[in-house]
Amino acid sequence: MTAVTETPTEAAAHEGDVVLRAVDITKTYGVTRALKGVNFDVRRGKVTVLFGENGAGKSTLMKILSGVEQPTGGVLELDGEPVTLASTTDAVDRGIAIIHQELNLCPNLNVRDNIFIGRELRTARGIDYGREAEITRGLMARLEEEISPDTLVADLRLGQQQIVEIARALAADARILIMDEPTSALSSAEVEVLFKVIDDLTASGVAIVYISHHLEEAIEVADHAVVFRDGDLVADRDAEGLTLPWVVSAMVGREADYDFRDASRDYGDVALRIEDVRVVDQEGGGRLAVDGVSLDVREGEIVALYGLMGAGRTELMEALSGREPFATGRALLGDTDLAPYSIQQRIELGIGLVPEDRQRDGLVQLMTVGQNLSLASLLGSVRRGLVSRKHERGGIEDQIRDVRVKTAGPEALITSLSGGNQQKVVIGKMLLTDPRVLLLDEPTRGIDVGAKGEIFSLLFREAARGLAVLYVTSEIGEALSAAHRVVVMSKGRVVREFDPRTCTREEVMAAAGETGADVHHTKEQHRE
Amino acid sequence: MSDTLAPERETRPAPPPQEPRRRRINLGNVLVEGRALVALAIIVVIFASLSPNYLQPDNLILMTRHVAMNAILAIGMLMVILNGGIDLSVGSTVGLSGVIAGYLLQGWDMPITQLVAYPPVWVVIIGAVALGALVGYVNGLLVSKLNVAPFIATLGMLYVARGIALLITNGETFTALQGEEGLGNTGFVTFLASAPLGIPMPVWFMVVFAVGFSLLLNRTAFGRWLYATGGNERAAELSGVPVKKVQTLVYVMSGFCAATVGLLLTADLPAATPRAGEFYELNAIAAVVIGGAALSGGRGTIRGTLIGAFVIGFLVDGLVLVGVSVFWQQVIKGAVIILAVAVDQLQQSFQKRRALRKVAASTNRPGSPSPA
Amino acid sequence: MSDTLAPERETRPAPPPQEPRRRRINLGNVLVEGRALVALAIIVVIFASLSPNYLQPDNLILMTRHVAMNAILAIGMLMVILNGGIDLSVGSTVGLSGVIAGYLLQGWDMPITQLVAYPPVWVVIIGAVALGALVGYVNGLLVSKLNVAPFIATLGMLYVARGIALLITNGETFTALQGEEGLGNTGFVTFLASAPLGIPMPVWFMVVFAVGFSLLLNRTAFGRWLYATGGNERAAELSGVPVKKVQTLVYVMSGFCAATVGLLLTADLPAATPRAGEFYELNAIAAVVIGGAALSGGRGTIRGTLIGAFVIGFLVDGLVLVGVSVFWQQVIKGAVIILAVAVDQLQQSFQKRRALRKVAASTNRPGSPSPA
Amino acid sequence: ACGSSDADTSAGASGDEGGGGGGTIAVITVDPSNPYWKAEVDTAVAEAEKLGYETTVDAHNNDADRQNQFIDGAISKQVDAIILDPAGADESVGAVQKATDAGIPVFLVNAEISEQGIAKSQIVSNNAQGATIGAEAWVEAVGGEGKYVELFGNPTDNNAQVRSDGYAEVLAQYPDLELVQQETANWDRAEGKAKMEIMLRAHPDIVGVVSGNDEMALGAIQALKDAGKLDQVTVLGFDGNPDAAAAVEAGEMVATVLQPIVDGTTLAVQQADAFLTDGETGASTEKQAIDCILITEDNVGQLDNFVMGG
Ligand SMILES: Nc1ncnc2c1ncn2[C@@H]1O[C@H](COP(=O)(O)OP(=O)(O)OP(=O)(O)O)[C@@H](O)[C@H]1O
Ligand SMILES: Nc1ncnc2c1ncn2[C@@H]1O[C@H](COP(=O)(O)OP(=O)(O)OP(=O)(O)O)[C@@H](O)[C@H]1O
Ligand SMILES: O[C@@H]1[C@H](O)[C@H](O)CO[C@H]1O
Ligand SMILES: [Mg+2]
Ligand SMILES: [Mg+2]
Repeated sequence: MTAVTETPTEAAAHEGDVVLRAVDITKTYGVTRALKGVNFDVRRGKVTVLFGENGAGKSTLMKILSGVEQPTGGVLELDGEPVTLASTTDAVDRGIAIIHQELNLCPNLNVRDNIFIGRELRTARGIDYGREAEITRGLMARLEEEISPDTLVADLRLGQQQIVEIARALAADARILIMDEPTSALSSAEVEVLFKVIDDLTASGVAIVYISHHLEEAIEVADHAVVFRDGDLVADRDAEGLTLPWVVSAMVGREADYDFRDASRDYGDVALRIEDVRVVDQEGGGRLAVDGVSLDVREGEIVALYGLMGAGRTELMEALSGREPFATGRALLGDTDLAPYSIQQRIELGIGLVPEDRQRDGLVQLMTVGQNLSLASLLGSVRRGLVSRKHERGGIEDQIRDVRVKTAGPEALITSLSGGNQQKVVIGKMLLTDPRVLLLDEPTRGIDVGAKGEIFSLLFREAARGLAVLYVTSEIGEALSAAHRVVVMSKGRVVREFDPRTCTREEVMAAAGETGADVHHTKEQHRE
Repeated sequence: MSDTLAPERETRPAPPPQEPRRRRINLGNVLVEGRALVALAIIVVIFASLSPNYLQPDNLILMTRHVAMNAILAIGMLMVILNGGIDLSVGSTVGLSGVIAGYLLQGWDMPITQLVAYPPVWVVIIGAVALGALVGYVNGLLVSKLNVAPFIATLGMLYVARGIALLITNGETFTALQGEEGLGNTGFVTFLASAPLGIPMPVWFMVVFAVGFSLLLNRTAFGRWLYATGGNERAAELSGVPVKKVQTLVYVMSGFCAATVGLLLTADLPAATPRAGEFYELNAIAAVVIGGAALSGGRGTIRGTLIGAFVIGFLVDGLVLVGVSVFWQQVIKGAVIILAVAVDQLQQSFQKRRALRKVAASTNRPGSPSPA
Repeated sequence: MSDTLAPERETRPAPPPQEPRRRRINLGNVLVEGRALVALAIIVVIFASLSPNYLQPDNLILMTRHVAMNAILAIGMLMVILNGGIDLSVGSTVGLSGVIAGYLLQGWDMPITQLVAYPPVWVVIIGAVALGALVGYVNGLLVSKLNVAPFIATLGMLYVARGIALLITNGETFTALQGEEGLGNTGFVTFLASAPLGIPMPVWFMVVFAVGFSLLLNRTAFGRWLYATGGNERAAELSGVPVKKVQTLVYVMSGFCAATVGLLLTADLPAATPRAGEFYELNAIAAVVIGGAALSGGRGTIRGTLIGAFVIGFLVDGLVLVGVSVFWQQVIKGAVIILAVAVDQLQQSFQKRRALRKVAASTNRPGSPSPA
Repeated sequence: ACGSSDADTSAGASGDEGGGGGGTIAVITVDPSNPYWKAEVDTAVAEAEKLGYETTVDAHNNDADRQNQFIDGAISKQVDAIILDPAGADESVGAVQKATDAGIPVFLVNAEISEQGIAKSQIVSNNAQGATIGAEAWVEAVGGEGKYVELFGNPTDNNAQVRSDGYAEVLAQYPDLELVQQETANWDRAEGKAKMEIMLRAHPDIVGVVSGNDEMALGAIQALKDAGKLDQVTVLGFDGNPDAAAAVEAGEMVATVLQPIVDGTTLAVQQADAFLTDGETGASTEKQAIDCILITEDNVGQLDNFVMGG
């Protein structure tokens, strides 16, 4: 409908490459119109990248293309023939595989089983576990991960689970591969590997659809770019000359500022003091996930904790939140030693965590947006033993406004929100507790550029009022653009600190243990 | 409740300006409760047409009294189920608390002293209810501290509590519950089996419990915490919900409700028998689930649970009133339990299909632009 | 089984060179099974020291025969629990299948014809087992197609199946199970209650079922699908697993197992009584959970389930053998069920604490740098 | 029951220490939380101990499979004799056979099994005769006219049917008596009360209740009291348990039928002892029916815990 194609001739030129075409697709959920008549092409041997704010309808379209959801209206054409994809099996049979934005793994099964569920390799004597394991090892080698096929998925960290999800899609040998935020939990080194794999796939003719809120990364991998806004496809162009400002303005309809370093640096007293903290690895074996970390965060200061997957940042954050005990060391909130306090009491004292995995640790899926927002601060609304609805609602509405949650209202079920908006709710929930120190673990996972901007300006605003922020990020750009100080962790230890005004990407990444500091070269260089 | 749990907290800045109060309506809940209500209506209509007595006030009061016992148990069970647990021990707790009350009323042989004490009725009642709460507390500790699966912890307790009830009475039934004026322990039966304003005491208790637990669920922080722990325990924990305390407390509440039923049942007979309450847990769970609660936790309401209890009670009594043969009673009871839940699914999937068709028709009609 | 369900798949390129087959070892499972094994060992040691008869071969065979009935039920229950469901109707199915067998053996009054048919024993056995599978199939459809909560669907079926069993016999017991040479329907009792090689038939059945279902779980696609649906149904569905079929089938299997137990029990008595199997479901569930399965689905093994069944059986029989009084038996049984599960948790948290202390000790010694 | 068996958990030692005792007798009953069976088990234990035996007590709750396990256990323990209240006439044949085959004599009390020649003796109360005398007394009080209801025991228990048939046989002779409803209350007091309450709604004009046992009758009496109809309705019980005796004394129950369970059980233990010492029970027949005794206002004073005094 409103699709803006660069030029008609250019579109025609691509015509022969189109393997899968979505024609005038609409999708409604109750009153929400997630897709409003979208025309979309998938091209052989090319990477088509979808940009769009949270809730723009990207995942919805991908679910339709992969047989997960049925469109409310419109048709799909595969190789020019109309098709109905009634199920994921239907789609896989036709060579379409998807990596889901929200992971879809069975935590109780091992890596091999997860990769081969529903497409078992068999012999007369049952499943051919040996061969499945072999193929799994091959996939892991291709993705340059050391994950044994026998490992239980529940024992993998989020990033590793994402790798498994990718491996599973690769194992399908699809000719159309949809990747919905495949890298949200990956570090740049792993992204690099994935891009190599993508190159191989496209070279052999596989069509790829790629979605990511890591815009630079997405621009790097794109052959073709498409922008969604509010359920419409609003722009469609070649990657030739694609730039970040163009993408951002096409997505949000205006120029966005995404460098938030502000000048003010008059920090207050030390708000959080971490002294020689060690945390035992939950998986046993007596290994230390955090191995003697000491760190101060001052009032008004925003500190980024940068590192590779498995550096121990999540474990440190969880220990600070009160979920895990310190094996040694202590943490002081102001003058108060946190050790004896429960999670609830720590929140009362003014320190709370926005967890890494929002589905598992952040949200109560059966509750509404409002109930999720007020959950951590409910006691503040208690008057004479009862929750004051008026007070509660006031806080909820402030947060919906402040963190700009796109929702039908506080009564909407949390699951009706797009991934990014769900993330905002988790952050808003902790902000409502009026914290002195806010711990955020990968707070921008799956969040669009506009929302990232909103969240960081919010953090800077709160910091200006004295909030101390410690946040974990695996995105170098984010570490450098949205913190007063960057602390690098590796193998459970703090290895260096940087001032983001004076350091380079390469220095920081090298400190974290990332080898090739040339990660963000352009696609052209990459293909040489 | 929440008061005792909540650490003190300084008051926050004044709330934002008043705005009209909105009701929190949860469509999902309305639907499942609606379904149970439909089932109840069908039951009432059928039996009313089969027996003129069914809808007479006396009979309604009588059936409601029968319902009340199960409803009180079911309210406690709802708390546990909202938490994602289950309590199989309520039937045994009914028996145990009744037996304790009976034992105390007929005179407590105090150890060592060789004296017999006759505690006043209020002590007996509080003692029995406290014992029920204690049984629940043990369940709660097993589940929350020792991570024993609720099914197993309360299954074990089902045997233990029943065994203790039998040991206390040595298998006998206590019938001397009237007390004696001289001993100052009269009134147990006359109070608990009375009917103020023509409404039997169990019904009053049901109403009080329903109102009280409704308030707890809907208006207190504890209620919200309970829904949250049942919905996603990890998320609740990180949000500062004292999940272990909540988990322990729901079993205490369930034990408390069960003990109350034990007392009411004992006064009703009037006799305290150690086998009282056997298999009551099944009806209580059925009431909760018919009322729309999810056994996985986080979803369910008091209102739905009450309706569920009425469905079961009005059905069972109706079958007796109409004179259905005993074996058929079982078949019909089972079928109705299933249907009361399934009807809704059938209807939903029907509606869904119709809605889909409607949308399909409307999107196709206005000549949607065909692909270029 | 799995063959009929599996989507067809083109053959892959030649397999890579053979590599040593690795056992799928799941540490979590080994631990919980280990715990159940510990509980079993403790039980055996205690009773062996209390009664010299306990460990005698005859008594072991006897107890194992008792265990076998529950174990077979528990194997079926495990299938359902792995799926995240529960089957409360197995006890009633035991009764129903026994009654059907008894009814057919004593002569089937064929409708209309006014003839009495005497089906041969193999027809009787297949008929009864098929009926059990049918009961399970109905459960499965209710759960998978009508989305009725497993607890409710099978609770309803508990009443329905029991009611039908009572209706068939009109509450009576069939004892004419021997058949007659002339009618060609002898052998039911002699076969099912025999003891080839000195091992009673129920034990043989237990072994066959255990091996068969182990293979199913560990070697077939169906097994993997079952674990997958129990672990994350949505993920399984998106991976192309026919989740509804899997869900239906587990109840069929459970019904099948229950019917088998019904036959064995009937031959064992030998009499077909409509009340047979009442409350057996609780012991079956307990065996599965003691054996390390999670009621939320996706975790559990045949081996663990067998150990769980042995824990319960060897405990109950031991209490009888030692002559513990009836009421104490209940208390002890309940306590042991809880302990068998709790012990492990205690041990785990102990280990965790020790690990913490070790770290603290080792890092403090070499003068760890104090904060600046 | 349990108190006494508790003391001698030290089973296993079953060596004969001279004639007339010194062995172990296994007592297998139904449900010691019912006063009737409690009297049974208490009597058996007391009598056996008096004769110098050790005892073990188990309760099968009318589950034939449980009963089977207890029989197996008794065989394992190599007890000298079994006193059994069987779980069903048909279902129990196999269990008794098994014990007999293992060389352990079985003595049945309270209920019979459907085959003879396996157990050493079957001492049962004459349920048919008891029902007859109960019904006769009840009909006399009622006056042979009006509507009545019946509370039926556990349908899988033979005694329930036998008693119901006994009532019917007598009452069928009174054409003006009408049985308007029969409900099962599973021998249970609470269930008896709940069922009675509802039946009273359907049939407010009944004049009588006949019940298969005392517990159900006591529940019915409470329901009638609550409804203020006890004056109008005549209730018959069965068993002669202490609470029922009190009700008869108070004029709430017109009559109950005493099952001489204490006498019968005493006899069973004595016959077991005789059999173990002499190889003979001393009784002329295996099946020995002891007549029941009608308990009314007139003789209730002599009844003490299932025993008629002088
Ligand atoms: N199951 C659902 N029920 C109701 N509304 C839904 C559902 N799924 C998606 N939506 C709505 O559809 C819209 C599009 O969501 P979608 O998940 O496609 O967004 P997205 O572009 O993938 O966003 P993100 O970048 O945050 O992942 C949103 O408004 C969302 O709230
Ligand atoms: N080299 C490694 N290989 C595999 N696992 C590791 C390695 N190093 C650490 N881990 C695991 O990582 C865990 C600590 O990772 P944690 O999640 O805290 O780190 P993180 O820096 O937050 O990484 P992520 O970005 O994945 O969240 C430890 O529990 C340990 O099991
Ligand atoms: O004979 C007994 C008693 O009457 C008891 O009250 C119920 O069960 C019967 O078998
Ligand atoms: Mg998305
Ligand atoms: Mg992390």
